[in-house]
Amino acid sequence: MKIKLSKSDIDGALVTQISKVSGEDFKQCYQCGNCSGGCPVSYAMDIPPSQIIRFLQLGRFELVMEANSMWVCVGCLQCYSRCPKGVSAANILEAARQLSLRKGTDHERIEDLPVSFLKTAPQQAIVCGFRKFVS
Amino acid sequence: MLKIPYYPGCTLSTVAKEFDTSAKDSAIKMGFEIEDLPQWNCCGATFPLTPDNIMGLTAPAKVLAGAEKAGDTLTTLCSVCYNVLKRTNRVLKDDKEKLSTVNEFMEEEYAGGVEVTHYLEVLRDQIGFTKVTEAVSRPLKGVKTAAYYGCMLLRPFEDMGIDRAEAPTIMEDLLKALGATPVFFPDRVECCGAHLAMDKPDIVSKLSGNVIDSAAREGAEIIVTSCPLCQYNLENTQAESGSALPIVYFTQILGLALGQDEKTLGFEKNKFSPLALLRYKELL
Amino acid sequence: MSRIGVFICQCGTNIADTVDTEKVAEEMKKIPGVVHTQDYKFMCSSPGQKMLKEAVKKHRLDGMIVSACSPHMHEKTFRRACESAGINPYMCEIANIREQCSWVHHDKTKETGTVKSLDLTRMTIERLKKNQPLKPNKIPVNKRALIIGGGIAGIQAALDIADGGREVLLVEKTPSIGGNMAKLSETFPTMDCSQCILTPKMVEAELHENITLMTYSEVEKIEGFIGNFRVTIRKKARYVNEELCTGCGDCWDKCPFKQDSEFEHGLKKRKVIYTPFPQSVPNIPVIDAPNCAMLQKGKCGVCAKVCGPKAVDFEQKDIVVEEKVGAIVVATGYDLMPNEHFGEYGYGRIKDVINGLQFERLASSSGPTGGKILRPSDGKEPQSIVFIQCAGSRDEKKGVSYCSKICCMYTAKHTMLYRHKVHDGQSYVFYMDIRSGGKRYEEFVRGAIEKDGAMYLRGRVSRVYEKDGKVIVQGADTLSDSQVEIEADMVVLATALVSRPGADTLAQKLGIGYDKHKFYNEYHPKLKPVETVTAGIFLAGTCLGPMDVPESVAQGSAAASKVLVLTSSDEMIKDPTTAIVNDFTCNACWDCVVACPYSAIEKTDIKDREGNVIRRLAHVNDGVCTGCGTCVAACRSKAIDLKGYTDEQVYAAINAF
Amino acid sequence: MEKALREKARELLTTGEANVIIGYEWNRRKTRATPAFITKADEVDRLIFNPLCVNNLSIYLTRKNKDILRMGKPAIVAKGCDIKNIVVLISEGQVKREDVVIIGMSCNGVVYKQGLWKGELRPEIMPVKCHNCDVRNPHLTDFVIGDHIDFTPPETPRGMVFDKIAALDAKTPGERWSFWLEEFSRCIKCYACRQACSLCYCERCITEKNVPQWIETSAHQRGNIAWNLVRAMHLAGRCTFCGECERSCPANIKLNLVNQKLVLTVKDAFDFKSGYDEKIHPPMIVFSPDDTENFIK
Amino acid sequence: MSQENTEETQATETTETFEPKIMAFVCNWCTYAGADLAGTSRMEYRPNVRIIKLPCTGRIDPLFIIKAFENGADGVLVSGCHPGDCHYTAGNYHAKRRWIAFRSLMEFTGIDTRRLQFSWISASEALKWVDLINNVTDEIKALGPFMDFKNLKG
Repeated sequence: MKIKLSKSDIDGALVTQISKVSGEDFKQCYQCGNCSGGCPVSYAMDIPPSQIIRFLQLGRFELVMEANSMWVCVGCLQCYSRCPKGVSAANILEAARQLSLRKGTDHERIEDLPVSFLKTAPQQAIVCGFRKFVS
Repeated sequence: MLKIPYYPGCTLSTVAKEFDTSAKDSAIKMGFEIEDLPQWNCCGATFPLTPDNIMGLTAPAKVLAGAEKAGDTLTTLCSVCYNVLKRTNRVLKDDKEKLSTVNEFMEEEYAGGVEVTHYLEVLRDQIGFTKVTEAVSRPLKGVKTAAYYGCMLLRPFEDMGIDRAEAPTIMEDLLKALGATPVFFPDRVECCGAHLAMDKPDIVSKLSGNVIDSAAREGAEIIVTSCPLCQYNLENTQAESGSALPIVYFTQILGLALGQDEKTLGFEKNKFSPLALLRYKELL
Repeated sequence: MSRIGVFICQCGTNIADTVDTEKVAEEMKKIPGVVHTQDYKFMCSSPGQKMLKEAVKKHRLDGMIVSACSPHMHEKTFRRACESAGINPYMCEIANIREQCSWVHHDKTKETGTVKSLDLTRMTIERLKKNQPLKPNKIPVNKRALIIGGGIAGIQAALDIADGGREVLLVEKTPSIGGNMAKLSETFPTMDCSQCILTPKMVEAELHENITLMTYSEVEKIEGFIGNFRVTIRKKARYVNEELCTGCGDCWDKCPFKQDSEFEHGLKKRKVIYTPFPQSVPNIPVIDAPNCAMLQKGKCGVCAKVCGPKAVDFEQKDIVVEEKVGAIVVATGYDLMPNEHFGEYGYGRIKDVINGLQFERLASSSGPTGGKILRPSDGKEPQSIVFIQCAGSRDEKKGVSYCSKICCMYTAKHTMLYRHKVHDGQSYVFYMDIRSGGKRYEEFVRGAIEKDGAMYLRGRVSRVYEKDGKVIVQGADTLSDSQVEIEADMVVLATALVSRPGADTLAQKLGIGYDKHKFYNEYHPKLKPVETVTAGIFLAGTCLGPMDVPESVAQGSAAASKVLVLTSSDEMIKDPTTAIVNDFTCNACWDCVVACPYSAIEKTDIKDREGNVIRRLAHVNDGVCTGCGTCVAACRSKAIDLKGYTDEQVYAAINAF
Repeated sequence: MEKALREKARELLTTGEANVIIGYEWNRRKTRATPAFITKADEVDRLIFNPLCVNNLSIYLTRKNKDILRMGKPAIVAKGCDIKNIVVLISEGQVKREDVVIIGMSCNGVVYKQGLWKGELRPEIMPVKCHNCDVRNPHLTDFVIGDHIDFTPPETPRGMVFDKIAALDAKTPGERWSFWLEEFSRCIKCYACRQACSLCYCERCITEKNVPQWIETSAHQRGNIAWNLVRAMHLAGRCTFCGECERSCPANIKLNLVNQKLVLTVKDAFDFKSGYDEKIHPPMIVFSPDDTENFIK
Repeated sequence: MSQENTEETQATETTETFEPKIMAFVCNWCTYAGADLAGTSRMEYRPNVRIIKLPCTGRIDPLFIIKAFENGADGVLVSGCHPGDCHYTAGNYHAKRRWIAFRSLMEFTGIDTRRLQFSWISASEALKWVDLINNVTDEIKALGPFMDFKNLKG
């Protein structure tokens, strides 16, 4: 992959927006990779958490939005809990999710879910899932 | 008798009713009472991680406003409710601007006067584990019990503050108080997969599988938890993998140790009941 | 009436561009008391200074103003010129019309700059009219030096000062000098054996005729000031008579009780009567009193029975001595961050997770395993070791924000030592950045990777846990964007270097500053790296912050040279800017005594001939006073004033405004 | 009470524990209490104590009254409020505790002005300090004369001075300035405030220092403002709010307001109340790194 | 004409051309050096301030400030090392206490506290110094001459 860098990318409006929504300052991250190392689901992500932040540092908003990472993140906060700089990758992925959902496109549809799940799962799973996946 | 306002939450009123009843009954045995808020709503089941999402705070704020009428503390059992309520409370207390915005969305006003605690904290800090031990009539001697904390009870540490994020002991201390043998296992603070059960069951199987393996490897005979979703995920994963560790709420075995009739503890709802094990150990 | 000369510097065009210096000169001539004014291109040049001196003679000046650059630049220059022209240097004042005028007001019409220069110069002239000639204070200097801390920095400082012909008192808290360096196996980048290079220095310090060693001793109190410190030292009871003991070792051979060895960081036991390590200096044991059966319960006493020279003395008590010294070098060193900071790394819970100094002991031929790398849990040789750098360092959330500086290098060294001792072992290093600035340091790290096969992984470790007798390390390699899991036999944490516990209390006793990490503050980070704000107290080594052995040695020598400069003459010249009490109006309310940050003001009694106290007064000790003036503002009756910044001078300046 | 006082005085003089009793006696017309200095045991019956005993006698312990100091070791009749000043004097090294005998008087309050006395102590004629007094049972004494008094002062001090301070605080700076300008313009530089204050004990007052002359001595507005501001500043953290300065001011300048304002400031900022503990340094010559303010940029 | 009126007319008359006189009492080690740095860095700021250098903020007596106002200062600035940075270890802490009391007194007396400003400026904070001088000058310029003191009869 080749990235052409320019100031307009680094300070791009979309990157600024995701920083604002998440409340996280990407510059804080020094890319130690602790979040990716400890993330229980990073193996299933297209882009692991630390690299998500790296791409945002580089202004590559679109790469972040295309990746499945935000839908895989389970919000367990292990990344934030162990981050030596106090950056929360979970917040950033939540922000990405929000930006995607606020466009009005849902990630899940209730009719696609197995009935057995809806019948037996604790309500909190369903409520939580829908808040994460549906606009 | 000491009465503590209590927020059950949706799941504990339905799917995880046994968590609720066993806790209430145990409380009475230990000399206090947890009392349902007269009116409550769902907490939202997830704390909004993005600070600009104020709407996500209104549901828990409404709960807190209701709780403020009942007293200055509110206790919960479900880890998720605890996490959502405690973090929301912290945000509203620290950020007066947000508080007034949220108040504008609600009929009632929340002034920021409630302390959110977990039932475990009530036992440790208000009742005291020595008192709990005194109330035990059926010590769970020799039962190797693994406490699975999961995520929401502990993280983020600076907001939750219930125990050390990486090396908690509150549940193990309770287990010791009940006479059981606590089993420390490496994955006790790792994630079970949570709501991914909805659309990515393979991830949940893997994560929950890791947790169960890790506990089994250290010799656990029972796993206790304080989260209905953890319980659900672990139990389902077990059913798939064919192992058979009972996965129960900590209040269920608390009730057992306090001498409650095992029939009232809701073990019949568990896919893998601990009763056989306990009978085998001649504790029942 | 004063005869003042006013000299306005053009500073090339630096001032003249925006200030009409000629006009300033002209206007100033109108002020009463000013007898001569002149502007010139470069007042600080030799012709400029020559001009000053000639003007002094020609116009019989008794004071001078130089309107030029900041007094921080050339006040000394001009005052010296004044002195050589025969007037008191303190009758020279600088009006700052460059840094605070011409350089900050870029008005090319020169109006702004000229108006301001006129004001500044006038204010300074009026101030000067109230100046008094001042004489520098002379303070006697005691030529002995005290060194606190017997690590490599302290030893180096002691040897250099002693070689310079001054007496040195070296106080060390533990039973032996040597410090942390004595624990190291080899040193980077040359791989010489640490003890081989340190032990001779320790012995030299012990034998040097100018050095008095006080081990197992602590500084309790420091009074006095530069050149004249009084230090109270507690010499803790060793329970062994240092004169009689021959260091034969019979006592510790026979002592039946064991404790974890501090020197070996818990990897080995020591006896209750012990020397910290075999090469201890002095080679005299101490009894660990809280754990001694004889001292606690009166039962045992084996050591005393077997001691040939009868040196064991259970009756020994702490001795408190007062020593007089002229200079102090603080070299108290560092500690490693305690293990409770590392919950996710299992440090303190998992036996095979150790810190860097513990690894040094394992690798040391005099260590608990005789130099074999064996893991603490079962004594097996680890086939794989994971080294985790930045454990606690650069972690502002749970650890410390700074870089501990030496870990990159010693970890590379560890991987080499490991490969040299376990030939088919594999080492892994988790790092964030490799910081190998220094002579031959980068080549050294490359050697660890290229020759000795250390696998370097760029990323932090998220957690460490035990599984089936292995230590599982779960981290990331950000270069390949992968999660990494390693089943290791042992984990070594390069834990952060932190200040000594109690570093702050000692700093308060000494009156020196420290940062939020409790590392001591140098006077100036660039230009006065081993001095402190308290004159006569110097710093060396890791009490300032993390540094490696060569730096500590260099600082020890630097501090020593400062001490030698200070003690090179019998008297020290001190700035006369000190407070002075008016005996007639002093109320003896002692507000100044309380307010003084330096305890420079004493209560004195005025007695009549019979010795009855007729009055009490505050009195300023010129040797201690630094001239901050806090006392002056605190004095309600204005009975105390600050020479060089008197009320009259300030008043005159305000009035000229 | 007076009887007990006279007995104690007699005892002190006879045993030689004190050489002079500093107390109160009637004036000739028996309308006012004035300071009395009794050196002979047979004169102790002159001593009185009643609500007219307003004067803060601690002033006679200072260097300002050298003739009194020469009389020998004093025993001073002191109300709780007077003792506060003695406490400050001790903490500032002006008096040694062992050099003075303190006869503490239980006190139910005094009159604000002696002229108001009609033979009965009513709340209306008492000064604000008495209504808020927490030392009716004197705190630093050798002997206490009088019965224990049960009185709890209001939790937050109340009274005209406090109301007036609050009212001034609520005004604009311009209004406050006009107010003070009016007040201080009346000052005639008689220095009665300074003379009445036992904490104004300087060997040479700042206003008498003329090299340099920081404070203009003429009684014009500029000199008056400087004098009154500086005096207030010199009392910051020391003033015990005894009220003697205002009481003695012939121009009726509201000195209590400005002094009490600083008492409140010091209480808020440094949590210090002066006059209670002679072992603690006054707050303006010490500091805490945690001192907080909101105006330093 | 009442006093307020005089003040108003004078203020409006002179705002256009009015250049306030500002006196700054600063410590030698931090703020003075910070002001020097502003010069070395060739920054530009309003020319209205006149500095009086003292060794330490601990030396600064409220008398100085009163005297400065008496001498026609329209504003007074007091500045020194940040807490913890004092060259004399604690002078600035003493100063801070003094200022807390003195400022309260000045405020109570009705002196516009915008005319008496306190700040911590280190030797490296040239920019802060520049901003401070500019802001204070502009603020005082807008306030007009300090007639409270200038009108005092004396």
